Amino acid sequence: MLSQEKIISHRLLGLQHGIHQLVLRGAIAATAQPGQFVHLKVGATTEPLLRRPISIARIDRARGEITLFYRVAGRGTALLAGAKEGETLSVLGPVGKGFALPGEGELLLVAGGIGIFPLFSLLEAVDRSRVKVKVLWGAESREFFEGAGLAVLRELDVAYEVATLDGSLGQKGLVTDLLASNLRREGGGQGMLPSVMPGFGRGDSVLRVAACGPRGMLKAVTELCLRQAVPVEVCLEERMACGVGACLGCVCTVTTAAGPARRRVCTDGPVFDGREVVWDEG
Amino acid sequence: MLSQEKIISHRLLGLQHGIHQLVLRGAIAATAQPGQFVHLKVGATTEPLLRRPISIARIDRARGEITLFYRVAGRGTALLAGAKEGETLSVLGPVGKGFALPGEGELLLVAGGIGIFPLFSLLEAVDRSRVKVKVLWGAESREFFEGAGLAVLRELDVAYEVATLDGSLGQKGLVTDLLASNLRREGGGQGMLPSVMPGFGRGDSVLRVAACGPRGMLKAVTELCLRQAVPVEVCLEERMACGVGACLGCVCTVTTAAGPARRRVCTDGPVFDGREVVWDEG
Amino acid sequence: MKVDLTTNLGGLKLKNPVLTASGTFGFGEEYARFYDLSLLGGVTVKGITLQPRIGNPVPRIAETPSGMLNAVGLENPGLEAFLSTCLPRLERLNTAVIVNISGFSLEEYAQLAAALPEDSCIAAIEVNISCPNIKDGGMAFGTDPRSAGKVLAVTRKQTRLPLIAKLSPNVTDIGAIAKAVADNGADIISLINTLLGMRIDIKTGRPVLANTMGGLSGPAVLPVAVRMVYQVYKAVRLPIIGMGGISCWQDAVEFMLAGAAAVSVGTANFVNPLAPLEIIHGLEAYCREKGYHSVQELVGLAHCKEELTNDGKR
Amino acid sequence: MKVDLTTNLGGLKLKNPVLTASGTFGFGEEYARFYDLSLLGGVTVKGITLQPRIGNPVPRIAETPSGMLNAVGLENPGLEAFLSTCLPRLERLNTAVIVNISGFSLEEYAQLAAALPEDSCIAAIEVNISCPNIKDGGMAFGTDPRSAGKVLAVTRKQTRLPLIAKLSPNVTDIGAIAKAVADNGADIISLINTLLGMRIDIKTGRPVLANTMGGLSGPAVLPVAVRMVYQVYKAVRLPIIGMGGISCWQDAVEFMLAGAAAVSVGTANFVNPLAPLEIIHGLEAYCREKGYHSVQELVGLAHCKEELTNDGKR
Ligand SMILES: Cc1cc2nc3c(=O)[nH]c(=O)nc-3n(C[C@H](O)[C@H](O)[C@H](O)COP(=O)(O)OP(=O)(O)OC[C@H]3O[C@@H](n4cnc5c(N)ncnc54)[C@H](O)[C@@H]3O)c2cc1C
Ligand SMILES: Cc1cc2nc3c(=O)[nH]c(=O)nc-3n(C[C@H](O)[C@H](O)[C@H](O)COP(=O)(O)OP(=O)(O)OC[C@H]3O[C@@H](n4cnc5c(N)ncnc54)[C@H](O)[C@@H]3O)c2cc1C
Ligand SMILES: Cc1cc2nc3c(=O)[nH]c(=O)nc-3n(C[C@H](O)[C@H](O)[C@H](O)COP(=O)(O)O)c2cc1C
Ligand SMILES: Cc1cc2nc3c(=O)[nH]c(=O)nc-3n(C[C@H](O)[C@H](O)[C@H](O)COP(=O)(O)O)c2cc1C
Ligand code: FES
Ligand code: FES
Repeated sequence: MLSQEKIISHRLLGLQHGIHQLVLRGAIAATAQPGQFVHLKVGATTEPLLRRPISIARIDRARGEITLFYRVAGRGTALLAGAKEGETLSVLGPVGKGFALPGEGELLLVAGGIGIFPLFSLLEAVDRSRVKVKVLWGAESREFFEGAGLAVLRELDVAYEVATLDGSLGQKGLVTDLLASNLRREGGGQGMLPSVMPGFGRGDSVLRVAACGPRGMLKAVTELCLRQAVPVEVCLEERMACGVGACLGCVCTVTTAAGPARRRVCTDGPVFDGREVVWDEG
Repeated sequence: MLSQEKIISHRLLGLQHGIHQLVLRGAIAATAQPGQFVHLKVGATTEPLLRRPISIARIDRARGEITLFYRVAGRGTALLAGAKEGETLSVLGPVGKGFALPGEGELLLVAGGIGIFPLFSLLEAVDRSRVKVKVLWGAESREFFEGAGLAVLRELDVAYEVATLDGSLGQKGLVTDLLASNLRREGGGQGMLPSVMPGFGRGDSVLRVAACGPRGMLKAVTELCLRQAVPVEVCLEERMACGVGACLGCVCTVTTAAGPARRRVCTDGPVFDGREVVWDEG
Repeated sequence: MKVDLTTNLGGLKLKNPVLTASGTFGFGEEYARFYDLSLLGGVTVKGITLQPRIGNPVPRIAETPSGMLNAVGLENPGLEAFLSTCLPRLERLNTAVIVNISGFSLEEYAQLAAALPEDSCIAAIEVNISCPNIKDGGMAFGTDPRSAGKVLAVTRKQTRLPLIAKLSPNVTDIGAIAKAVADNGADIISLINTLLGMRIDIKTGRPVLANTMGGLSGPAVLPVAVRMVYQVYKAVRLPIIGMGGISCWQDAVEFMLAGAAAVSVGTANFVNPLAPLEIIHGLEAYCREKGYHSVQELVGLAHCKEELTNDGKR
Repeated sequence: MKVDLTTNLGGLKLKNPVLTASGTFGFGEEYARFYDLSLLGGVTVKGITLQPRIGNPVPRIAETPSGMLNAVGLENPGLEAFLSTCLPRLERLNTAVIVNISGFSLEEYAQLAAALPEDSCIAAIEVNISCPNIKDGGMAFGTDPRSAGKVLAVTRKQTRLPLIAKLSPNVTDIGAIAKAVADNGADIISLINTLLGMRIDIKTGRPVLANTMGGLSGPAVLPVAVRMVYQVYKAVRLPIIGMGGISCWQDAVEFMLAGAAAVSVGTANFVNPLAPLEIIHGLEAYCREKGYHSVQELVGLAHCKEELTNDGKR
């Protein structure tokens, strides 16, 4: 659970958005699951104090390597960006409950901005000879995609659609627009399972959605899916201290038979059934 | 006064005593004086918070370089030891009032342990064609000297005597023993200027002592000198915050005509006339 | 040389002086994945209340220079679920368990203390007096010597378990609070709880924490905590459990020299889950080096005028 | 867009809201080597007392995680030498000067205030109420609302200069102290002074500071200071000078959002002598980006429920 991982490679993907790719070798790769994350110590002193949660984006069990993508967001990630190849990092993980891995049917991966990263690992893990997969990804602009691993998507050779706020790549608009039109394309009224990709939607095929991105987007994705009775898993973010379920710092609220209840994003999640999550709380 | 200095070289002299040699290039070298020090920022975050005072050991005005020697004593110097060649450090300095530079006569440099470092700069600055110089240096053991720049002394080709606590190099005992026997060698009663090196002690020659080391040693050195009316300058250490005279954190006590008074080690010192310093205060 | 690490805090017997701090260690299970908890002096569990509480909305965590703020709001399953679900699991940890209790009235404290069995793995009750006294205007019980004393007095009547009074640092005179709890039945004093703090997000202009303010913990508070342990050691004769920013064995030594007979590790668990073990080993090595036969010889040494020599003599 | 940085604190007019904190800036001269001090909102000089003081023995400084302790012990040349030697030099700095005064009795405060000329570069008097009241048992004046109020009342009678009451954070209820000084003639409130802390050297077993305890300052205390500024802003209507751990413009923004109309930079000067200038520029840029015409529009915004939009609207 606590591992010293060696930095195999560490590079900046694009200056404008400050996204880095970090490959670590150590014990984590052996057991990591798509949707799990690692809790990283980013410096040698007590400042910054807390570890930083970063999703596991790629898992290479053979080489014992995991790949992380992170954006420089504040002082912790800025410090991390200075870590050099060959150095080791203290990594706690793999942490959390990841995505369900469908064995058949269709899987729609819906990402907002850097929410794509945990979905990479799911995309790689799913058996695409049995499950049809498509990626919907929205962000600000063309530059963002280029600095955020669009190359990885291309390399993985998967069907994808993108949306940009400024229209500089793909459709102009939000990723939820892409989702709505994908869901609409095949109709799909209440109770009836819609099928979104051409050639899909036969008999027993089941569509699932896995989404990651800002909370507002996840809420909208969940609503779109629920309207069409499509099962949806969402990957949440919350400020974390311990990352192991001990401090209760990172909770979300879910509905249970007994009423609203708290769940820990770090260990009960970060992946939750979209239906359960209480999106609008004080 | 605030300078970004580039690390030209940075190396560990000897594992056992953790002494590093650090060469910096920048604006400080232009005005640095022997006995002055620099106040270094050792990390990028607020931990550790304060700058660290390190004596300027060598000054190369032509190349714009200063050399520092420091021992890893705690977390600040440990962090500094990780700084790499090519990186820059934020350096405040040169700070303080250095040694008087004698233009003639004899100069005895008396060092305890790492107290040798500020004396290196004085040794280099003094015009040895006009002033006869000798170094007395005491420390624990032979290893210490080897890891603490004995090579520099040899390179500077100066007369020296060493003492070790364990007798593994030079005389067994304290540096004050060396001083006492040097002062004794030429006799020198009250009021009469003693002369300590063979061939010295003629007529107008004036002997001065410059000392740096632990407080107890400096006190003993001062007493020995005063007994023989030898002028002595001592380089003091004290915990510092600002390093510029503003916080009053680093004071020592001196005797003045008006009674005991405080002086700031950082800007009124670190070099003081040994006669003035009040050695035994609460 | 063997160093005796056993620690006896006025009836609370521990195999070594290193505990974990309430609220930072869940109900023990989370860190059991990292090591065998029976190696610890004991664990202090998350503060429990009479009724279940879902706590504060998020964000509950904010980072500060060498510290953190939390505003968890005492989320816990409540007394009943604690007894039926958590306690049986705690039994299996094979370590001394300290149960931290929080009440919003004197009666709640009394009921909580009365309900905790005296013949279980529960080795002591830690009375958290930092809760707001909702009947009396909302000021924390622990900020006034009289109300702090009353909480201890009512709790004392309900149990024969050792009682630890956990003091809040947000007071003018910590010694006065310590005296009040000592005079009203506390067996042990633990301190410090968190310092009240706040951060504002300059992007949104709003407090970072949903609850506006939260409790500061971690290395940043260490000098305040050491000072208060030193003051309480002077003020009362009860054994002290020191905490506040302890993240390595050197910090633990500092607290013991100041007067703590045991220490608790809190926020440091989040950064280094192995911190409590490393601290046990470091304390032992320090004692061995200084020539102490028992770790308890360290307690309060900073109050003597003489310096320690290398072999621990004066 | 030009941002108006001028700041008017109940009669104390500053060209911008960035001051330096007492005791961290000598009598101004040391930092004049780094930049033109007339660029500052003003400087607060080292606390002066009636009689000269040689202060505490060394060590006076100890480092702590993201902070430092000091126990300088109010070393200063005394009122007379201040007036004859320091004041003429301060005149030449061409900046607003705030004189920090410390007394060990009510009379001393009164005498100090009376002796400070009203027609010099002295723009305001900062009354440091953290000193021990030696006539009344040694507890600091500033830890009790009544004695804090009395200090302000006696000082108020002696001067027409704006009076700044400087509060100690070592209290249970900072709002009560703020109300007391506001009711007794303070024009402005400044906070926080240092938190009482302590460190022990584990090599010697003795306190690091010769004085045993000292005042904690620097980034470590920032969350406590922001919280107290927020509370005092709620408690009284006086303008607030916020300080405690400010080391960059983001910190300064945080204090102003919490309710400070001006800020003071203390310990940060030791680490980065240019910090006050960088903070002035950063505040200006922040306001420009958010579309504020005056820096004073920031003050207290964290008390509104709505979030700031990118263009500073709600
Ligand atoms: C489960 C999980 C997975 C994540 N995966 C990724 C990823 O793959 N790539 C990536 O770029 N980012 C990811 N994030 C967000 C990432 O953790 C934050 O951007 C990062 O912690 C910011 O740290 P900082 O020091 O740069 O920023 P600061 O603002 O200085 O951080 C201050 C504090 O707030 C916390 N914090 C700030 N932003 C966030 C945030 N968005 N979520 C949670 N905590 C935050 C920090 O952890 C720290 O404790 C993930 C977050 C979570 C919870
Ligand atoms: C004028 C002056 C010149 C010096 N020159 C040299 C030199 O050339 N080479 C060298 O190796 N050392 C020198 N020192 C000592 C050096 O400053 C300390 O060893 C260093 O600050 C220790 O920092 P640390 O973080 O490693 O130790 P820590 O113990 O972690 O430091 C904690 C705090 O105490 C202070 N501190 C600790 N030890 C000392 C000390 N001996 N003197 C002053 N402050 C201390 C630190 O600066 C810091 O603020 C000098 C000190 C002074 C005052
Ligand atoms: C997330 C968190 C939750 C806490 N919950 C409690 C609690 O329920 N009861 C209590 O008495 N103290 C609680 N505390 C305070 C700690 O037990 C401890 O007193 C404090 O954090 C100082 O120690 P540290 O700096 O080592 O964390 C909590 C602290 C943190 C960080
Ligand atoms: C070395 C030092 C000396 C101080 N002396 C005084 C003083 O004489 N009078 C006073 O009111 N405050 C004094 N203070 C407190 C500061 O003015 C300020 O309130 C405190 O340090 C918090 O701000 P900071 O964290 O930015 O330093 C001193 C602080 C330091 C660090
Ligand atoms: S981060 Fe501590 S419980 Fe999730
Ligand atoms: S270190 Fe501040 S006056 Fe010397």
